[in-house]
Amino acid sequence: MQPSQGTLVVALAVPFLAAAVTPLLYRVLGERIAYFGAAIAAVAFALIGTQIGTHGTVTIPWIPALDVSLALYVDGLSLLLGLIVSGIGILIFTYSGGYMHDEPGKAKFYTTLLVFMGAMLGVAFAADLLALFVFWELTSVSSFVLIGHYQDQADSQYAARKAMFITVAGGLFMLVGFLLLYTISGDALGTATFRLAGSGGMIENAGAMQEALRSAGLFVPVVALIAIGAAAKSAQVPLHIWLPNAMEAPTPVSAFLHSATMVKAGVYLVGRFRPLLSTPEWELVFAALGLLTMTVAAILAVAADDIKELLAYSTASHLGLIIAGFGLQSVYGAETGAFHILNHALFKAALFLVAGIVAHEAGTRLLSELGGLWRDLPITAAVAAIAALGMAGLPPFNGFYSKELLFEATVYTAEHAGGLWWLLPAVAVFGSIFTFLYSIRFLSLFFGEKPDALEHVHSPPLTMLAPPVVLAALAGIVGLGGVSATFGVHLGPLEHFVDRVVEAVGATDPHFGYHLPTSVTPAAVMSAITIGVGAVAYPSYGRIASVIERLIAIDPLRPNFYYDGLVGWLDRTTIVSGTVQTGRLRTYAIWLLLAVASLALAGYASAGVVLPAVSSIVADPAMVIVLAVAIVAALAVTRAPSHIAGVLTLSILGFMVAIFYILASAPDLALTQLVIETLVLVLFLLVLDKLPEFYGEVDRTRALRDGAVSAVVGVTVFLTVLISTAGTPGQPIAQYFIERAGVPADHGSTLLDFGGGGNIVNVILVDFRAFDTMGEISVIAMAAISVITLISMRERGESQ
Amino acid sequence: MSSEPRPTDGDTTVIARTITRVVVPIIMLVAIALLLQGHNLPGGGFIAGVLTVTGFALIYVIYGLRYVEQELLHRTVVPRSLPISEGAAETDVDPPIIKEFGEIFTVGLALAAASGIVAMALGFPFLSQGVWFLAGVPLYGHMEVASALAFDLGVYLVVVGGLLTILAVVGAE
Amino acid sequence: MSEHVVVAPLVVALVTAILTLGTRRYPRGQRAVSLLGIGAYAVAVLALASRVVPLGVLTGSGGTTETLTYQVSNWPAPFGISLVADALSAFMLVLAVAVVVPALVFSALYVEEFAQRVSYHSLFHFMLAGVTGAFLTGDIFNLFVWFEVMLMPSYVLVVFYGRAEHTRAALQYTVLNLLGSAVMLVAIGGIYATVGTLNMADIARRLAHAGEFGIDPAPVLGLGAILFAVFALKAGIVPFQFWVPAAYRAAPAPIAAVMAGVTKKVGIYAIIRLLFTVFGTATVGGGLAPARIAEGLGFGMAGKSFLGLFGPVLFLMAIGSILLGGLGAVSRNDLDDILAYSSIGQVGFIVLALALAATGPQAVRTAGLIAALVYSLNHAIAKSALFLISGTVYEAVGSIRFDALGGLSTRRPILASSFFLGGIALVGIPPLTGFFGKLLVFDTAGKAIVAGEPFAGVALIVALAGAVLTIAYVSRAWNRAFWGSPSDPVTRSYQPTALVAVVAAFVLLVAVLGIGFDPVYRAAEAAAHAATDRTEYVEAVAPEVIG
Amino acid sequence: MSAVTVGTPTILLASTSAGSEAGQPQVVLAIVLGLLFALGTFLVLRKDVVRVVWGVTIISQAANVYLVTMGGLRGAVPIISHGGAHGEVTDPLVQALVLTAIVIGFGTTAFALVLTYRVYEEHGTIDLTEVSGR
Repeated sequence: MQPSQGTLVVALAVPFLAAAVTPLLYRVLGERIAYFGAAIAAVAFALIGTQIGTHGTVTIPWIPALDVSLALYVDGLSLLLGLIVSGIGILIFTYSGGYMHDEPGKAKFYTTLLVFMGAMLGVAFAADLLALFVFWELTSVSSFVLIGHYQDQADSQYAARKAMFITVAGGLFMLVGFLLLYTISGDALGTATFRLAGSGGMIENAGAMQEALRSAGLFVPVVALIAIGAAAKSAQVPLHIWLPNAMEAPTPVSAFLHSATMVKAGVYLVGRFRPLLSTPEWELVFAALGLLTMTVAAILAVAADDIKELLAYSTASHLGLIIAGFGLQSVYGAETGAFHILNHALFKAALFLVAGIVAHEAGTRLLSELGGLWRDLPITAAVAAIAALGMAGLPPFNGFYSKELLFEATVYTAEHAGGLWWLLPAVAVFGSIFTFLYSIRFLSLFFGEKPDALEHVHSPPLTMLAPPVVLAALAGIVGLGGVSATFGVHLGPLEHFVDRVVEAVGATDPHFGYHLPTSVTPAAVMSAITIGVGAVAYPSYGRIASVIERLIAIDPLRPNFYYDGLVGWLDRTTIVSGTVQTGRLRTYAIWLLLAVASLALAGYASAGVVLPAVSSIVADPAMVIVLAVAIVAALAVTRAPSHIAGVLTLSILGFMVAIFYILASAPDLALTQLVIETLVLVLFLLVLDKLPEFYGEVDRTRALRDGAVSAVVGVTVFLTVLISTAGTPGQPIAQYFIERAGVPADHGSTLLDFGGGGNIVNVILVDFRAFDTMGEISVIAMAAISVITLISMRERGESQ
Repeated sequence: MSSEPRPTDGDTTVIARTITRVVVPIIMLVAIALLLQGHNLPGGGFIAGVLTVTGFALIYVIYGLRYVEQELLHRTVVPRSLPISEGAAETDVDPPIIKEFGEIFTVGLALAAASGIVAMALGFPFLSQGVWFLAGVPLYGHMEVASALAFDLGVYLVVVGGLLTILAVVGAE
Repeated sequence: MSEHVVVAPLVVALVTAILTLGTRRYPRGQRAVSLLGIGAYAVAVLALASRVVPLGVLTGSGGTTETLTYQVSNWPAPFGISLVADALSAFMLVLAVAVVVPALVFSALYVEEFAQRVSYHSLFHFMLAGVTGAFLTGDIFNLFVWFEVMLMPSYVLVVFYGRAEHTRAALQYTVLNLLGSAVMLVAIGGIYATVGTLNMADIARRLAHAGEFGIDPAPVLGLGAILFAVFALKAGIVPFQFWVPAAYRAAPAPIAAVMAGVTKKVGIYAIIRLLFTVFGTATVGGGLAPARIAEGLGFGMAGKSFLGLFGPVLFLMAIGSILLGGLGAVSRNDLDDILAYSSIGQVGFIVLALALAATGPQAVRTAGLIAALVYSLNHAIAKSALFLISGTVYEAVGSIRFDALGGLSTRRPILASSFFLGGIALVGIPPLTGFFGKLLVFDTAGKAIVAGEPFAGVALIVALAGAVLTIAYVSRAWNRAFWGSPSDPVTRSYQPTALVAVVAAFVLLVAVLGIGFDPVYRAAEAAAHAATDRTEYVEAVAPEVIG
Repeated sequence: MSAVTVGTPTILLASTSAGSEAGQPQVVLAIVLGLLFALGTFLVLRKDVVRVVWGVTIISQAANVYLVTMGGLRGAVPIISHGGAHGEVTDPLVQALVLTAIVIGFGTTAFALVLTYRVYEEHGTIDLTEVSGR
């Protein structure tokens, strides 16, 4: 069934429209704006819900010239993400109503959150690469604003900037990948298109696309570029470092953006591209990336003391699990990814909301300061138990099933590929052990002894309690579905829905089902090892954590070592202001003149200009004398012992030039030059009267260096004159002026097509090229105004 | 040094002053001749303009700026401690003489531009020029009128006004 | 012939400049004349643009672009001066309008009364006349004249507010540009001596048929390189960028906006016109040594065309500009400083697209030019808006140094949002215009890679590095100036409502033009075609032949 | 619009007439201009602002001389009597261009000088090594 264009467009537009009115609406509604947001999310959720069962593309033209449209594609994967975004959105907005009670900047907060939700829905449904990218970057920007919510805190600023830096930069790499795909699609599909999914899209022609990519040698680069984008967004090692800092955001943001939805964008992307690019290279890149992240982030989580930090690393780790799943080519891989997106969203959002409640009510987020909270927060403790055990991968909670699928998928791959691929299941188990450890550690804050420092902890308001309860209930139901399926009662709609997701990520004819293990499969054994080793190791948790802490304190291993080093250097570098922009006119002029000279010489050389043969040096003796005097004058200027002497010799040069003009048959020029030279002399004398005598004795090395620069300039000019005077262009336009300047022998009473003057130069100035003259007199007028301005504006105006 | 007599004032000799008195009118005459004949013989707005300015410059160098203003242009001299204070005169942004010069080049620019726009109004492209031959003019008999003269006059005025402004401002300091 | 619509923008700017000179004694009248003049200028430009690029072209519903010519003083080309309005000129003129109108309105509110009366308005309009003349003229000496008309006011506007560092900046700016002017004269003289004409269309034609005109085109390559250097000086491309940071910081905010937004683009325009229209198909007999070296390195395609030299040169200059601008901006502690360095880097992106265009095959050439034009448009709007915002911050707070700022986002939310929008447009966040600029530059590089140009890979890496640097300095400026606890000056700041309204409305353009990008792209496409269509250009001007 | 009729190209002059001497490279001028540019450059690189202005002045003057040279140095004064040209005149176009350039050069020189004065006022020195600084 085709999806409904109207429904989808409204679902996507509603959050943006709501965002646009939020700043105003906030003045009316005040805090209740949170429920307005929840209502908007609910509307979107309902609208998207109506599209379950549909499949296909709807297109809204946007930039026809570039063949870009806001095409929306509906399939299992986009519906899954769309429902998670809007569904969790409802809960987050509701939760925020309680959580944000005393916080500043609520109007901005809700506006941005709504924009984010709209953008995230856009990411879910976009069928066009460019449209996808638009929404993708919008989520990064809203994330920046939300992480920096407490904008006067240095930590928030640092975190926001880091997140923006990594996600936007990663996005740019991805964009390059998209563009390469676009260009290649021209070869593969006949016409270049940005269309990814749907009819006529790249996925439909995956074979041709792969072939074209390979023949252009771009297959691996494209996979790598997309991997960078996905890794940046989904906090994969080594780009995971922004996610723990992002916890500076208010907790609803952490729950919404940084666990359930935005960070899923990268994962989603991998899933979306899976049918297009899934190959052995793909498998290698993403299985390695995913498992590495899963393990490293889980280890880091064990060392965390802040509960939000623990959850952040845990999020990265679970996203790694999903990526690894999508990386593996078998159907189990697809199922792992598809199912775990859902499971993770449910339990992790719930855990974040729990963390928010704890922080809000207990006033601290440090594990070392917390414990025994179940007495004060019994419902919260129950929620935490369901969610945390799911996270740990303990049967029969929801996370268990998707982790089983991952084990199955790794074993499957290892069995088929053999060799080093056996590392996959080993690493998966190894990482999962840490997952088990930190999950239990998280849960421990509700049990055991309550520290004395902790005062009575209030129970949270209903608006804050209900959302995690709903999430935990859903997680619980998914978990129970596995139990009942063991006895043959399947959670039909869910399994069917996951089927469609699996199909969307490239598996053909899937039959998804999940249940508790009923026989000793490799996966069941791996789960048993995980839980067993975890349980044995848990008593040594403190020691393990301190070992990890010591390890990550070593600089090259420190997660932020590279980022802080690079950005710290950038923020302080004086490489440009210190070495290039020195403020010395001398340096600037040298660069300018040498660059011009080398460009000219390069031009002559590369065009193979041959120096004209000089048969004889014929020159008018008068001219030679005049020019010789001019040179002597110029030399004298450079060696002038005083300003006055210099100016006087300078005017000798000027007068020689005037005589030269006479010899060159240019009386107008000579006259002008003569008079102008006088004026310049007067002007110089007037100004020099006020200036100090300053000669600036030249030191030898500097004179030599400047002499070399001058020589280069001089030689360039010398060559330029030689070469250009040798030119003999046919039909130079000057002839026209000579012919047309005067008055023809026969003429009527008006003359328009002749200049009508004897002085050709003047006729050119006032008629043929009067336009030049118009500009020129503007310059003179402006020179006058400028001089007035220079004098009358001094000491005035802005001081910086 | 505004209203103070310039140090050079005392230094200029009687000979210099006398020569100036003789030479300057000649310069002015030559300048006007150059302007008018520029279309046919060496000359034109530029040359005439710079020559006129030179004449003024000569007087200025020999006699000082005060003389130019008071005696030649009949302007009262205000202490020219630029920048002029805002409160002094609401409408005067420039000291008096510079204002006059400013008007000269403004008029010159306007004249030049207007001559171009008139051509547009007559259906020709911007800055088109023409020549009219008039028969039966008294004394001349046959006379040619070039529209370019208006443009050239504009050029002349801009050069005179602009350069004098520069000289006056620099000299006033 | 008397298509006055071509010359109208120039005449309007000139007349307005003269009128503002004449009304200096009546400050209100002067301001009214100035504002009316800029309105008339906008109307004139739009009228011209709509003739050259009909609406149908912009909407994709058909219609063809036209190249209008105008022979000033009614002498035929190449003897009289030609004005040529093609899609490229029209694009640049509209770009100028987009910047100068808000800049002038801003000035009327921002620049102090006295300064406005002394000369500000006249200088502004003369500068605009210079810009307009440079975009329209089809004659290289006339281009020199309009360059001077544009430069003369900019010299004094840089030093408009007299302080020591401003004077220093103006001195450097002036001396470097005076050298540039002298060098430009040499280049023009040399080209005239070797080609025998000054008309650009005529030069293009004579170079294309060198034999028939008895021309040896070989020297023209070197002379053209000199001319190119002068244009690069105007555009502030490495190694001609030295004057940029100090001059932009010294100039009053609206002037910095016009200089970064418009006069820099005059340099870009002139480079495009010279290299792609005039030299586009020029070739030299014999071997172009660098072209052969480039061939060896894989720059290929251009063969013995003039672009064989300019392609690699542009490429090196682009890399230098992107890195120098980015690394320079990232550690500055003052808004204007960051924006000034940033403009070096951003122009580097434009030049990078041009470099790819110069070396690549036809498809890449068109793509590169479109990218350069779209990027220019975004840079013009975003950077100018940011300079105006910096001016507004100065007006409101009294400083633009980071150590005196902080917390503006809570105190001045609209101003802060405007900066945010402009900033992320520079970064290239969709759907703002800046995104499309980056997109098209990347796309050009991608196309070049697919076309097998090995250096395109380097171009792509440099572009990515430059983009990352942009993120670094924009986010840093935002953090330091707009987030954080309000500093004392910020707490005491006032709200210059009118200024904020102007900049907010202005900066919204980056969103409006981004969301409605289709016509922008089509306009840039038409301009790119006009830039490379030498035949159309020559035929429109139709220079006559003597003898 | 009668002037439009100029459009029909007529054979005005044999194209070779003006170029008869143009093919001869001007060695003397090349040397002189090279030296002038070199000396101007040397001055521009000094630390005394006044000398820098001198340098710029020399360079722009040299550029003007260059431009005149480009017209070829042979031929009569470009003044004609009614009825058209007689004999061979030198290239009037470059002269017109140079006239424009000279006057523009004066305006910019004047500005540069006043700017120098301003530099002195602001900094108390015209030594560029002291004026600069970041």
